[in-house]
Amino acid sequence: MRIPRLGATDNVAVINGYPVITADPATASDWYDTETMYNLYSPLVYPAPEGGVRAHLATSWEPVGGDFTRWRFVLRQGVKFHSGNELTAEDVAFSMTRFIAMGRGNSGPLGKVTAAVVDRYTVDFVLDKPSAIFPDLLVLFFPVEKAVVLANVKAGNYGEFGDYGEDWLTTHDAGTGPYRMTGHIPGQRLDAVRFVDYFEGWSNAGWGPDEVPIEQLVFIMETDYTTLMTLLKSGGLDLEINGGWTLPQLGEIKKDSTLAFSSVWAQNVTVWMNSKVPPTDDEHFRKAILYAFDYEGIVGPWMQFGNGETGILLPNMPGYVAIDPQPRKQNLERARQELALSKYAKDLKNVKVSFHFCGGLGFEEEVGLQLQADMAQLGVTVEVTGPPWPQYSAECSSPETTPNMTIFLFGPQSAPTHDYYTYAMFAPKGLGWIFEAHWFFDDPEIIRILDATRAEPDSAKRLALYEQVQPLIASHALAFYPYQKPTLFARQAYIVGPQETIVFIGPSENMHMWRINMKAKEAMGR
Amino acid sequence: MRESTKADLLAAWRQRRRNLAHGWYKYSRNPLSVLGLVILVLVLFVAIFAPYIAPYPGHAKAYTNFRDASQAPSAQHFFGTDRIGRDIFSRTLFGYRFSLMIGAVVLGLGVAPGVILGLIAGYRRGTWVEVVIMRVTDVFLAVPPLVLALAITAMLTPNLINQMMAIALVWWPWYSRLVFSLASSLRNEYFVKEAELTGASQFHILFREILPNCFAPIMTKMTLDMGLVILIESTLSFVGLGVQPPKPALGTMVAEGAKRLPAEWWSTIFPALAIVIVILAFNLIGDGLRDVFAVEDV
Amino acid sequence: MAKYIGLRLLQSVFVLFGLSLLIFFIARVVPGDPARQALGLLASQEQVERVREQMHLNDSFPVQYYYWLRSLLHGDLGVSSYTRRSVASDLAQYIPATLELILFATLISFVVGQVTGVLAGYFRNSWFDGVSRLVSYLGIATPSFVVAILLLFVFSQVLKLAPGIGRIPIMMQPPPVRTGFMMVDGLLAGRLDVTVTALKHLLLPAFSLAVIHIAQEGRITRTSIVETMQKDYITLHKVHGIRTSRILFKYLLRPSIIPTVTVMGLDFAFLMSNAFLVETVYMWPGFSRYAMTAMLNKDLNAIVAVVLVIGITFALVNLIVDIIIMFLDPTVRLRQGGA
Amino acid sequence: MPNASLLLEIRDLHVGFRIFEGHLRVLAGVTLWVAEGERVGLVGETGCGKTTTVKSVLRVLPIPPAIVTSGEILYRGRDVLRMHRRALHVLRREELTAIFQDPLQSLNPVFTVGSQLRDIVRDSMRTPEGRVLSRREIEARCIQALEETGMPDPERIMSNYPIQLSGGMRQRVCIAEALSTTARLLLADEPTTNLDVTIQDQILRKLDRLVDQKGSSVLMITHSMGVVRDLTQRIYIMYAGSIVETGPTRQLLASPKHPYTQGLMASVPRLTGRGVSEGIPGRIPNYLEPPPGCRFHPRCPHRMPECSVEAPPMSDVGADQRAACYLYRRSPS
Repeated sequence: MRIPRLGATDNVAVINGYPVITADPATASDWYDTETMYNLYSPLVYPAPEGGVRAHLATSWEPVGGDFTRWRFVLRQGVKFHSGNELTAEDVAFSMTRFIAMGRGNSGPLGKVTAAVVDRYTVDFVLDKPSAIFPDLLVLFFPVEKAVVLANVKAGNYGEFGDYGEDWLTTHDAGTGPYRMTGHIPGQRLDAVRFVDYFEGWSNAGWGPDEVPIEQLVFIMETDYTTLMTLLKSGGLDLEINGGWTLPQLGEIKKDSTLAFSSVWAQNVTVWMNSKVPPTDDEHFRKAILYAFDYEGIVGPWMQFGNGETGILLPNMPGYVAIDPQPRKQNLERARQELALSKYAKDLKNVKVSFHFCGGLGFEEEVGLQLQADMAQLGVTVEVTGPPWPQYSAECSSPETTPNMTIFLFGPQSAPTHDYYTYAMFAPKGLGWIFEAHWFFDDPEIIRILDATRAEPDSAKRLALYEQVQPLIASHALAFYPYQKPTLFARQAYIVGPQETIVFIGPSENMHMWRINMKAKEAMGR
Repeated sequence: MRESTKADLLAAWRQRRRNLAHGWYKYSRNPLSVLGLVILVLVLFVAIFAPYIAPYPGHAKAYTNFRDASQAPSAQHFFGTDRIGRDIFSRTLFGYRFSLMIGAVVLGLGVAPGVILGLIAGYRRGTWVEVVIMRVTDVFLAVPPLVLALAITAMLTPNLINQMMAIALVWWPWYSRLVFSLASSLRNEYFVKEAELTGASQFHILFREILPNCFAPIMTKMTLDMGLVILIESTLSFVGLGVQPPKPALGTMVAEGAKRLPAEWWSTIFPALAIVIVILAFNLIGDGLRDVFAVEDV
Repeated sequence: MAKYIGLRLLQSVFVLFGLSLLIFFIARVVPGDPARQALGLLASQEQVERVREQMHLNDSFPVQYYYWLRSLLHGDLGVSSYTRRSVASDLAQYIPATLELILFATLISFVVGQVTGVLAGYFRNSWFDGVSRLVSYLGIATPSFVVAILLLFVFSQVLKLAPGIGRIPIMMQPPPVRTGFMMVDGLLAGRLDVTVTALKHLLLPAFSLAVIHIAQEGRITRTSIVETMQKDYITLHKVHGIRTSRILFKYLLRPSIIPTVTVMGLDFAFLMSNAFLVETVYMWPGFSRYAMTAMLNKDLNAIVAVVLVIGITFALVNLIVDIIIMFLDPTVRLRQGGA
Repeated sequence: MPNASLLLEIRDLHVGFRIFEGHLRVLAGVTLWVAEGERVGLVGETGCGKTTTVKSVLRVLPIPPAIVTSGEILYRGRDVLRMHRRALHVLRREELTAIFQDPLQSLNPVFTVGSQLRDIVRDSMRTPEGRVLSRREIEARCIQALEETGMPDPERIMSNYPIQLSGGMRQRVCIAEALSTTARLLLADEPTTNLDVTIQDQILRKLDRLVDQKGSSVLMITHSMGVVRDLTQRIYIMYAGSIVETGPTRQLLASPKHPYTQGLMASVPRLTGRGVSEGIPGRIPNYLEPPPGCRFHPRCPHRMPECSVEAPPMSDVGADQRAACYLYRRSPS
């Protein structure tokens, strides 16, 4: 008896991701928040596949007054909110003031911004410090409808605005996105239905004859992959966008004709080497680690799923420069030479290297164990420990407390992506904390180029700067990159998409880019 | 004087030998109890001499071999290999070391104080003594072992002994509750009344009169807890507090393996079986000891 | 009896007060920066500082406790930095889900545990005793989440039945929440289909949780049954011709169940904080999972509230157990000062 | 061949216990019988196997460690030891009943006296038409049973727990339990030993009158001569696991023939104050290696060589009285 199909004929997509932390655009910060934002709201500017941004809610924008502290945005006309009212500059200005006033989520990188309405469809943003790449940062700023928010304000500590409608927005939405929220139980489930009057429309250009827009979305938040495999096989799950499958499960999905994969953006497995704590304070010692690690050994069985070589940027990103070691293979001979040059060459035996990974994450532990075994061949002992996340992330708050090596998975979640992987991770005024656990800011040339990237409005020239800075950073061996971990979206065969591959978390999960083949679903019928 | 003390000693020693023999007779009457003892000795032997018995002693230390990871049980690898390519059979043998240690430390530190406090509280039921002890028990019962372990690893160095102490700290209340309910019933028994009438000391009443009668449930709970304690290590490892890699521990191996069920069933089933064997041994011994101490009227 | 209960409730208040002090201290000592957890990965240092101020994190421990206690007295448990909602509304949503699950699990473990315990004790050293003993050791040794996963695998891949994952199927419209207990809410809303499906969805997770307790409680009952069997009054019951089933499940069980009842109470309260692994496998939006996330993400307000809830559960359960024992064992009640 | 008119007949019963030290051979060939309506006494010192005999008849011996090596226990000609469980249950419900020695242990501590009595009556009593008694009938029957034992205010007693009653009152409840249903044969294992003398006498006389009313036969086990003298027609004297002498009570007590019985009678303190009796030298034998032949021979003043060879058969010593002793070998029974 086949497993009875769950809702065989319903036009619905059940999507699994990390638990949604919050559905309020002003406080959304994590991956799944961003992914839901792109469904319920629309940003002013949309990330472009070739990097940089393109028109979306704003049709055009330019700096005013020549010193990049004032930017003018012209809005698209006739854009409807879910309530049916039209989007105006008034809403956008209110949203920016709210975004900055609440001061959480993704407002950090913007600094202090004040908004001024010029006319019904034009708004100015005044920055507290000049920034040439300000428009690129707005891919995570989502306008809300002022009237609806103010109508649902509760007591709060924002003066006359009370709680700025934060409580109401956790279970409702005031956005313009392709889907409208119908219910949200935090940490459990979020329901949404298609917004027919979405301003980009639902044209069938580029889609097959039976591929229709998905009418209903159910975002669920399950972390156990045995359960997810059961759901996937019983048809209870249509699309899984965390990509946490184990190797055998990936094999199983690959063999099953009713299931398929979509590989969209990849995550950069990064192992920082703390340049301020012995023995990794010695550049040659760090280089030795770079060459001692057995890249092929750890990636081997995963190669078929695209876990290839990676660098400071991700290979699928324009402007990617391959960095040492080339070819990406273990080179014990070169590693011994580097070790000999390092100041710890003589007493390798009592040198202690600490490698911390986040407790409970198997793939991070595997990298640690692989390094531990490789370094053991060079006579260096590596201690691998996995403290729980709060302790692990707290350790990286200062150079002294940061272990020699810490491993992280950096998905392209912040905008603009190139800036996130370079300025935010290597500039002194970058994100700090776990994003700069190498604590190396001693090369003035790197800092000069990174500052230049933030002052260069032209995206092509900016790209050239990024290409120039990557080898320079790599020369100091501040990190080694075991492999890139592509996020494989497992899906039912009748779910088709995404239409555009955009290397950034959010747009690729915008269900406006996905379609459902209802005929195929009914045919499968199980 | 010296002559008699020597004779007394000899008599006492012979008496103890006879008691021991009598105890062994009662214990060995049930073949299962003997089986339990044999298994335990085997497990101890295996744990101690693991480096010599295990086919791949190196796999318990820093070793990775992703090429032949996750292989099914075969001639080379009796229990197959885990996701990092290490031989599960060898790691299970080494894993016994840690599991037995955590069991001994937690039950050792946890049971005795709990039983004593429970006895006192039960015997003096209705007085402020009961109130104080039992309410403190309620406080410690409520603290989840995980939070305590997290806190202790922050305050003290996160080595294994501290974590085990953390678990022992939340384990004693279980026994004080159990013994409390037993003692409050037993204290109305006639042999206790008679002991009180004949002016027996508190110590005698508690430990010679009441405790032996609570012995059976305590022994049952203690041997059953052995399993729970070994497994609690897997909860700790779940959040990175258990045994630090690459050292193997049965609880962690079961937890890790469970994620790869059902395709790679061997990575969780065999360590789980290893735990079953240890628990089987402890429980059979527990049942046997209960026969020795059980009150038998012939 | 009423006086006794009143006294015990008063004592529980002190217990909870002591517990809140202890856990408040422990939660602060657990590593990690709660402000950083609340704001997410990309928050700037300056934002983190402002939130630390808002949460009084920089104040001394007694001051923090004062603020927390003051808001508690106003019925405000603070906001969870994980779900960004008031902890009170989180608890109201999650507690009934876990309660429904562990009540069901305790029921299963009571019925199955006691029946096997009595029979194993009565027919001591028979084949049944041997088999039930080995099965219970297996039950104890296998962690609940392995049992959960194996059951899931058996029902989904082997028996090809759609296993009940989650409290009700994803596509089913949940009834209006009145009590939080899905089966009860279904009845109240007059939707029998919800109640029936909810019951079906309860079976697998409840049984996975019950396995260890069936083994434990069954063994303890068996042990005390073996002891009670040797008493004269049991022989006399037999001689006077009382039916065997009545002797088994009335005259033999009641005196033997006293140690078991205590352990059963503890097991019930234990599940409140330890069902999270099974809840994860069955997508069960329960309090236990919420508690685990709070502890892992150092969600201060939630940790303290969660441990208080567990504390209340233990206090209440122990009180109920003590009352049950008083009724089970009149000698305790009569000496205690009379019902 | 089984004698049909006999109610209970124990034939050459051998019972032992396997313990650490070895094999305790307690009963070494006990033979006795009780006829319909007869009241028989079984007298012996503590530890001579009286209770083991009773428990064997009721088939409540804890096996292991006990083992019945040989012999039969015939009740109305059917061997109790080989009875099927179902038949045994019917036997206990309708025929046999018992009262044990220690009233403190004979009542279930966690149930009221009433609930225990009611269950006995409900499970083992049937109306003449074979119908189960109604609740009212059961209640009435329980109250009546308690009243028959001379219990004051039976309604209150019904709702009390055993812990709330004195030893004497508890024993009355045990008697009520034993005699509340039709009891063809009552096995009383030292029913009053744990009570003080005044209560003892009341209870025994009440027990005697009740047994008369019901016409049930009694096997009274005791170690006190006074108890058997008034209440039994025939007695067996038991020593170290075997019957040494039997006969009509008054006649045997007046002129005991077996040396052990003579010693026993001599050691009963006389009210007439003729000095304290000498008692019997030596101690009862160790069942691990019981003395061969007649187990009393080590302590017997008339010891003869053949006494230690083989156990003496029962011999007639006149007027229905028989003793197992070679002194009277001339007339084997």
